[in-house]
Amino acid sequence: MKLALFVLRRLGQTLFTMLAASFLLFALTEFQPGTVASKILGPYAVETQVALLSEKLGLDDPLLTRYARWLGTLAGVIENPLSDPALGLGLSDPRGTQYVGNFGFSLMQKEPVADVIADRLGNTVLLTVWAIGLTIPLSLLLGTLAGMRPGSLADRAISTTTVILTSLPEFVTAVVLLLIFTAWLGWLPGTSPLDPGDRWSLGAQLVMPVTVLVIASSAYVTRIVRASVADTIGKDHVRTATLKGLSPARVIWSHVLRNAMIAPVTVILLQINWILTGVVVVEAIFAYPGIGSLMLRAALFGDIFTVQALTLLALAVAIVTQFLGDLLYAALDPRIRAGT
Amino acid sequence: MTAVLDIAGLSVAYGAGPEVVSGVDLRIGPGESLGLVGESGSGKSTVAMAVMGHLGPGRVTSGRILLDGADITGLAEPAMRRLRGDRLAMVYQDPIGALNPTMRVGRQLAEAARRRDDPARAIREVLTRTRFPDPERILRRWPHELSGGQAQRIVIAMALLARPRLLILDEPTTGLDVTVEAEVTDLVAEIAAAGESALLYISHDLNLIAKVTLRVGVMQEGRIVEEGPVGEVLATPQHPYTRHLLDCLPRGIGKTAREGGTPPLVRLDRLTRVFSGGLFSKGPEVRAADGVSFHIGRGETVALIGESGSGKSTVARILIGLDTADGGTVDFDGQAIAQLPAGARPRDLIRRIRIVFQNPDGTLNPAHRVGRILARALKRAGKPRDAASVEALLALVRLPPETARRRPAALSGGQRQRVAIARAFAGTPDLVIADEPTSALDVSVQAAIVDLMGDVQQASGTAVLFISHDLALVRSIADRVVVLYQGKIVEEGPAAEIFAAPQHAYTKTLLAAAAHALTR
Amino acid sequence: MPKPNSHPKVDEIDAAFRAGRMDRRAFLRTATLLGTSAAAAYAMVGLPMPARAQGAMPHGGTLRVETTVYDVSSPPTASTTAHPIIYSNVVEHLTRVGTDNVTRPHLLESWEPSDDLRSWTLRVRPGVTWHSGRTFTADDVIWNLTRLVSDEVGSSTLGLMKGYLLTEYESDELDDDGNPRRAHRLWREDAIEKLDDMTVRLNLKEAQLAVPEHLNHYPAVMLDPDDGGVFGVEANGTGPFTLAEIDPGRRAVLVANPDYWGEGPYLDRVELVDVGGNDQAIMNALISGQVHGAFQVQPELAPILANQEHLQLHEATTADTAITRMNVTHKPFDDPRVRKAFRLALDAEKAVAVAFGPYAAPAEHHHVAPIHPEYADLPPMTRDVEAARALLAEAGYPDGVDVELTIQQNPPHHLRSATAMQEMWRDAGIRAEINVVPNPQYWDVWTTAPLGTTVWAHRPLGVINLSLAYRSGVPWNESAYANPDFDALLTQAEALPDPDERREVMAQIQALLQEDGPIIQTYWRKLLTFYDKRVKGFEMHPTYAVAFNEMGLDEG
Amino acid sequence: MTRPSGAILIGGGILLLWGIVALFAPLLSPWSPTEIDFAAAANPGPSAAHPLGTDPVGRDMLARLIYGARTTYIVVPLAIGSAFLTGGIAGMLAGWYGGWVDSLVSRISDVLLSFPALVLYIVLITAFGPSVTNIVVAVTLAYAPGMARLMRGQVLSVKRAEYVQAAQAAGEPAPYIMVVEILPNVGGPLIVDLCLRAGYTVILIGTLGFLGLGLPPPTPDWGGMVVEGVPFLPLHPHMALLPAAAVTSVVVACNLLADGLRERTA
Repeated sequence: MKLALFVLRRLGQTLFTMLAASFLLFALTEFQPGTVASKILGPYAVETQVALLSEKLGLDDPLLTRYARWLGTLAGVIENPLSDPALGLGLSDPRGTQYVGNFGFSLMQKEPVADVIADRLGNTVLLTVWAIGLTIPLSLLLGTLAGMRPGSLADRAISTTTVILTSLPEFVTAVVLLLIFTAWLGWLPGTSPLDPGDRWSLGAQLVMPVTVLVIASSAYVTRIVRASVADTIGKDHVRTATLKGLSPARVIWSHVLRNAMIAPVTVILLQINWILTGVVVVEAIFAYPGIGSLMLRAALFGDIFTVQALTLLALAVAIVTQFLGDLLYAALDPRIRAGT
Repeated sequence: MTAVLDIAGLSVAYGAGPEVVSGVDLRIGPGESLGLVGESGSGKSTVAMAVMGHLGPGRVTSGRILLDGADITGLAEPAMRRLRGDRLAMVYQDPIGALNPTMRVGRQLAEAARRRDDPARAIREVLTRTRFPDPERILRRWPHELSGGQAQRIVIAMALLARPRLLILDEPTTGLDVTVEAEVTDLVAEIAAAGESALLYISHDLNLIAKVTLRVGVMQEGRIVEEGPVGEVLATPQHPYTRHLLDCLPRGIGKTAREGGTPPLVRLDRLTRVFSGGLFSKGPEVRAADGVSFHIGRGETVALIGESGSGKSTVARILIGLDTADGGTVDFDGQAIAQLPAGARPRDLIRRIRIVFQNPDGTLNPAHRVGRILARALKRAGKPRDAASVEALLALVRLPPETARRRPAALSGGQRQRVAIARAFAGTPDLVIADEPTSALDVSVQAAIVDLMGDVQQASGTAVLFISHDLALVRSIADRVVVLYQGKIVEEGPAAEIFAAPQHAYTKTLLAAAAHALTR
Repeated sequence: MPKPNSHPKVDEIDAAFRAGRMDRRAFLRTATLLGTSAAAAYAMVGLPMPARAQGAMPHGGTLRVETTVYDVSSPPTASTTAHPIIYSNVVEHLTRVGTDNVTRPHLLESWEPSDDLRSWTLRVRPGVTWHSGRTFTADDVIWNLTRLVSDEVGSSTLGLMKGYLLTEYESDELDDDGNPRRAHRLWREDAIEKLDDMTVRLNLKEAQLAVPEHLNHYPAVMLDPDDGGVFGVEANGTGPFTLAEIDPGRRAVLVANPDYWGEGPYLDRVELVDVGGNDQAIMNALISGQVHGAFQVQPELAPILANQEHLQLHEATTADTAITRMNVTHKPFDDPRVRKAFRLALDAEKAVAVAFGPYAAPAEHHHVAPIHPEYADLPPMTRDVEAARALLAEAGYPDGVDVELTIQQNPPHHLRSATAMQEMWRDAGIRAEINVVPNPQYWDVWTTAPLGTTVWAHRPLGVINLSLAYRSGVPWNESAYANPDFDALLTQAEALPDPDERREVMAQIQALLQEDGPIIQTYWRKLLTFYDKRVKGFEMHPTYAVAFNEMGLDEG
Repeated sequence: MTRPSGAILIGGGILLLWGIVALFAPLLSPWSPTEIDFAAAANPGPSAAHPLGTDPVGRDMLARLIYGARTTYIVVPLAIGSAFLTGGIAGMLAGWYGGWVDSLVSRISDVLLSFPALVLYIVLITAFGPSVTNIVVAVTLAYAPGMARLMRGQVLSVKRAEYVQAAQAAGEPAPYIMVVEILPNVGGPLIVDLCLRAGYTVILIGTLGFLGLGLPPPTPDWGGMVVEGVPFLPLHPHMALLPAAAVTSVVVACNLLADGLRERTA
């Protein structure tokens, strides 16, 4: 009963957050120059045209009315006003004009937002899988090596390297890598459009974006793992294990690692979260067709519908990773399992 | 016969610092048990860690440690590792922390039993021996599902599984409730008596050592100042420090209630406080205070006794206004204060009821100097807050005037508690609540603080509600005793009567736990 | 010398050319506009037609070209010269202006202007078929032209042809302020007239020489009326390629049409790859051979790319520029003295050096380029900080002025130019803050910002730009400049085919702009790009036009 | 007092050094940071006149690096200070009062944190233009929620401390307790967090500059300088690498300082 109540409350909070976030975004874009109509019609549209379309779309209605219309379209309660063939905009959605989850049309690409995002989401997931797949083992290994013996040579080497690497802005890492591997050595392609006709393999195109992300992520996660391992090493139960006569390897493996993983789990999940929805700079530099570069372009264009959808997507990702985090915590820490 | 443990001239230092252990000699024969007593910082735990070869950044600067005649001083780690969990085993304070929170009890025991021929059988046997009626069930438990006593028995079981030549127990009952302490101490005494392993038992509490071991060594500032059979040392202590330790043990048979009683200052009537179960906790609501009724007379000292969770702190918090009652009344000199939070109390009422908290580490704001803390208390009480007044206040609790310039971190626990007392008495209050003011202090300091409380109270005529889990401690100062158990008063009466003829079963248990010091 | 074309003005300009009053380039351009075929015009000046080595053209292969892949579902409203690279090889123009600045008929076979240049007969090229197999006719031309100048579509062609094809009237609808909305219609009903199935006549309100060039305005492509004005995958066209795939922001694919009526195509396929418009990415894609060529390359990257063995630099001297225009409805730009002060405070040569190095030439604040045939060579407008200060003081700003200069984020030379101007203005008491905005955002304020820098593409005639941008009330008049004298002079110039006469008027216009105009212009840009050396037949066009049907790829 | 660790010395030293550079910029700088040396634009490498060369438009690199420090030392403390003030106060109130105040602060934090950070910046900056104020507002909106959470957690951990209860029991007013009793004792982790976030802010301003949404030119801003220099990287590496190194050095310093302080407070 209480659990159900708890879940309901969480759902309610999430819904509230989504509504508030999308409304805030809606309101903020009010201050951007241009309107939905002027964006659809392009820069050279005549005033008459823009005024006409604004009227047809009800863009002069109060903010709340327009927000409600957007929400109604999303909820499938009303038809997407932009789908009306009478507008002569040539915008059509194969899913129909009214369905649940209708994010409308991308003003930038004149396609249903869902299609625009779906196309790029896969690419970003690919990037995430590689980056996180490499980050986790690398940072666990290095972090444990450093945290096992705080102050040792290995610790100092790893700690110094990681503090410098986490301080490198991604754009600096990316630019330096490009200078070396594309401009000087010519070993790797300079962009990663993931285009089937490209003379470079998909793998080659992934190397540099993944490397930049792995450098940024793993340096950070390594620091967290190191701190956590160093902290756990000093715990009483580890002393118990040592004084039981267990070998150091066994002590680390059975008694330190699992306990030391609890803190980094959050950080790793936040990294996933970040790579899935926020790798704007890396995607932009390498022309990687993912969510981050789409977000940047849509936000710069003022493509409010795409930005709204991406924001809600980011929120959904955050909620899913948080849920995953809760599950992982529970798996790692029996105390938490008992709590729920 | 070769001693199991033979320590000669052992000195240990950390880094370039001074020696924390200097020239310690110890000898424990097979099956013998030795108690090591001393206050915190006396070096007793360092001796234990030197034996286990686990000094961390510390090192043995001189002397040697023989185990069964073989020198194990500074033995290389792999060799040392073979000894641990085989011929050496150890039990520590804070049993919950000593167990890996993410590993089931069964696996942790299995690790300790790995050198046994039939580990499963050995575990069953040792669990029976450590008084677990249902071994199979306990194996599947996680550490957090154990009570403090269960956890400590598991740690002991783990140590016993190694069938060690020498078993070291380092303050195994510190932090446990009195009744649980008794349960663990009994078990250790039984193991000592069985004589399979030699026993080194470390404690700050002479009472406990007296219960478990036959011989005792007294440590002070890294040296053993006296050693001998427990009875002899207790009866005829040779060294002044030993005598001091013994003097500090609370004694006395309890004060007799004042004739005719005193006019009541505070009257609690069916005071009730209910905590609803949280969103997560499956448990039902907790009745922290369940119809508590008693009174405190002017200038009277009432002891409120109970274990942790018995509701005694809840009562204190309602009195001081940090919490409000759900039911019942508190009448303080004609004012109803049960539902009156501190923020809503008139300044004078606040001056009249003050509190001294339990934890010397937390009671003073670490960011402020003592002088500032006391000056603020004086100001709140409407008194002059000049340096002289602060000095007078410090003098009241026998602290030198320069203490005013110190920050709490520069003071010892006892000194901090004195400052806390000074703060409480700054405004000549009518009632001071002392919430376990000594429980985290060393024995000798405890006695001093209790004495001080008594003296200050006598001088000011203030009533004191002395909250404690330790019956022995309150004997010397309490006029009356109130025993609280699971939120209800189970016994109440003049101190002398309670100590002489406890009525309730729980009071009897408490008394029994506290009794051994007197029976020896 | 045979005179294949009988237009009397051809004789006039022929005489002018022979008397040395007109240079070859101007003659070629004007003669062809008047209907003389390019071959004949070249013959008249005694030059061989520039020929391309067709025999060597390799067949087959897939060409990959970097470009921003825009949404091009409505070519008539295309807003940049980067749009047509996607559609103009599928749906085509009636005419083509070559890299030699000579206009040739394309979907037209020929044109004939009347003597007074007010009636233009356009003959449709016979034998041109749509991909669907239908023949291309005069009806297609009329449908498209009518649409291109209509208010509902909103093509920039409207502004271009407004002066001679349209008239403005007050519609029944009211705008927000309660005033009637201004609307346009053909100046007379038969302004676009069908003579027969293969002939169209344009009847102009005013004389206009540049009609054939206007027909190559990048949005003015011929769509199939059956497609309803919408362009997309499998859209019907007359061109050498069909659009097989488009994913705006990522890529577009063109597939060869083997039945093309004209030359080629030699390539099987063209893939247009979008690398996000980031200049670095474009450079890197070229270096790693991910694309064979780029739409264009920024000047700062040229030295690096020139070091690459496999790449070839292509450049075109153009009238491509950026105009820092002052919107005269805002203070302090309502005062012509202030506007002139902004110009006087600058040294264009220094600004060019800092922003472009060798890849641009200084300009003279009047938007007419030396390569334009009607360009009048005025004495240079030199920097005079004191005069600028004095003008500001005279206009009531003795302590200088504070302004905000809005520029686009990309390409980066905008910021370099702006920085140079900002620094030079400072000396004259003009305190400018630079507001860099993302490119799409700029297009939301380009007609309203008080001070902003707008890119203007190359156009073959100076008057085209002037009439698009500074004539009172035209849609692209971003400075809100409204000067009847200017309008009159411009109309006059547009009607004068004789370069001398026209140049005289142009000298007045240019001087007027320098004195009173709403613009600051410091440079004319060279257009640069790089292509893989294996790519054959590419020429950098001053308006970025790319004819993929004339290109081949050496796979070796 | 323990001796400050190597991390604190190095981190603090670098920050102090840049601080001195920022403070005495006019004395140290050979050129004005915005003055264009039109003659040098063609040959931007290091020379006698420009020891570190010039930037792409011929402005002295050394002068811009020096004044860039000034920009950093003005914008970052402003942004972080504003975020700290907002988040700190909100977190303090949420932690102390709990109940609806806590819920309100948590909900607002959730909403703000739910935005992908860059979207928030881009929308704000495209709507209101790039300026120091707007960057400060953007950083505040992005960081205040995290700081509020941290502060709230710290307050909760200290709230039960006996000295706070003592103050409560003494009837001290809530603002007194929050400011005098709690604040000095929750500082440690907050200062560590502040250092880390100062580092992030330097990166962030750089990233915004990189995306063309940085401080309005010609303000010498290291991130913007990197962007302006990147196209020239293979030919004139100094244009991008010097400001990149400056950014990195400040971030490293912030991280080292945070590390050192964390060890001290732990």
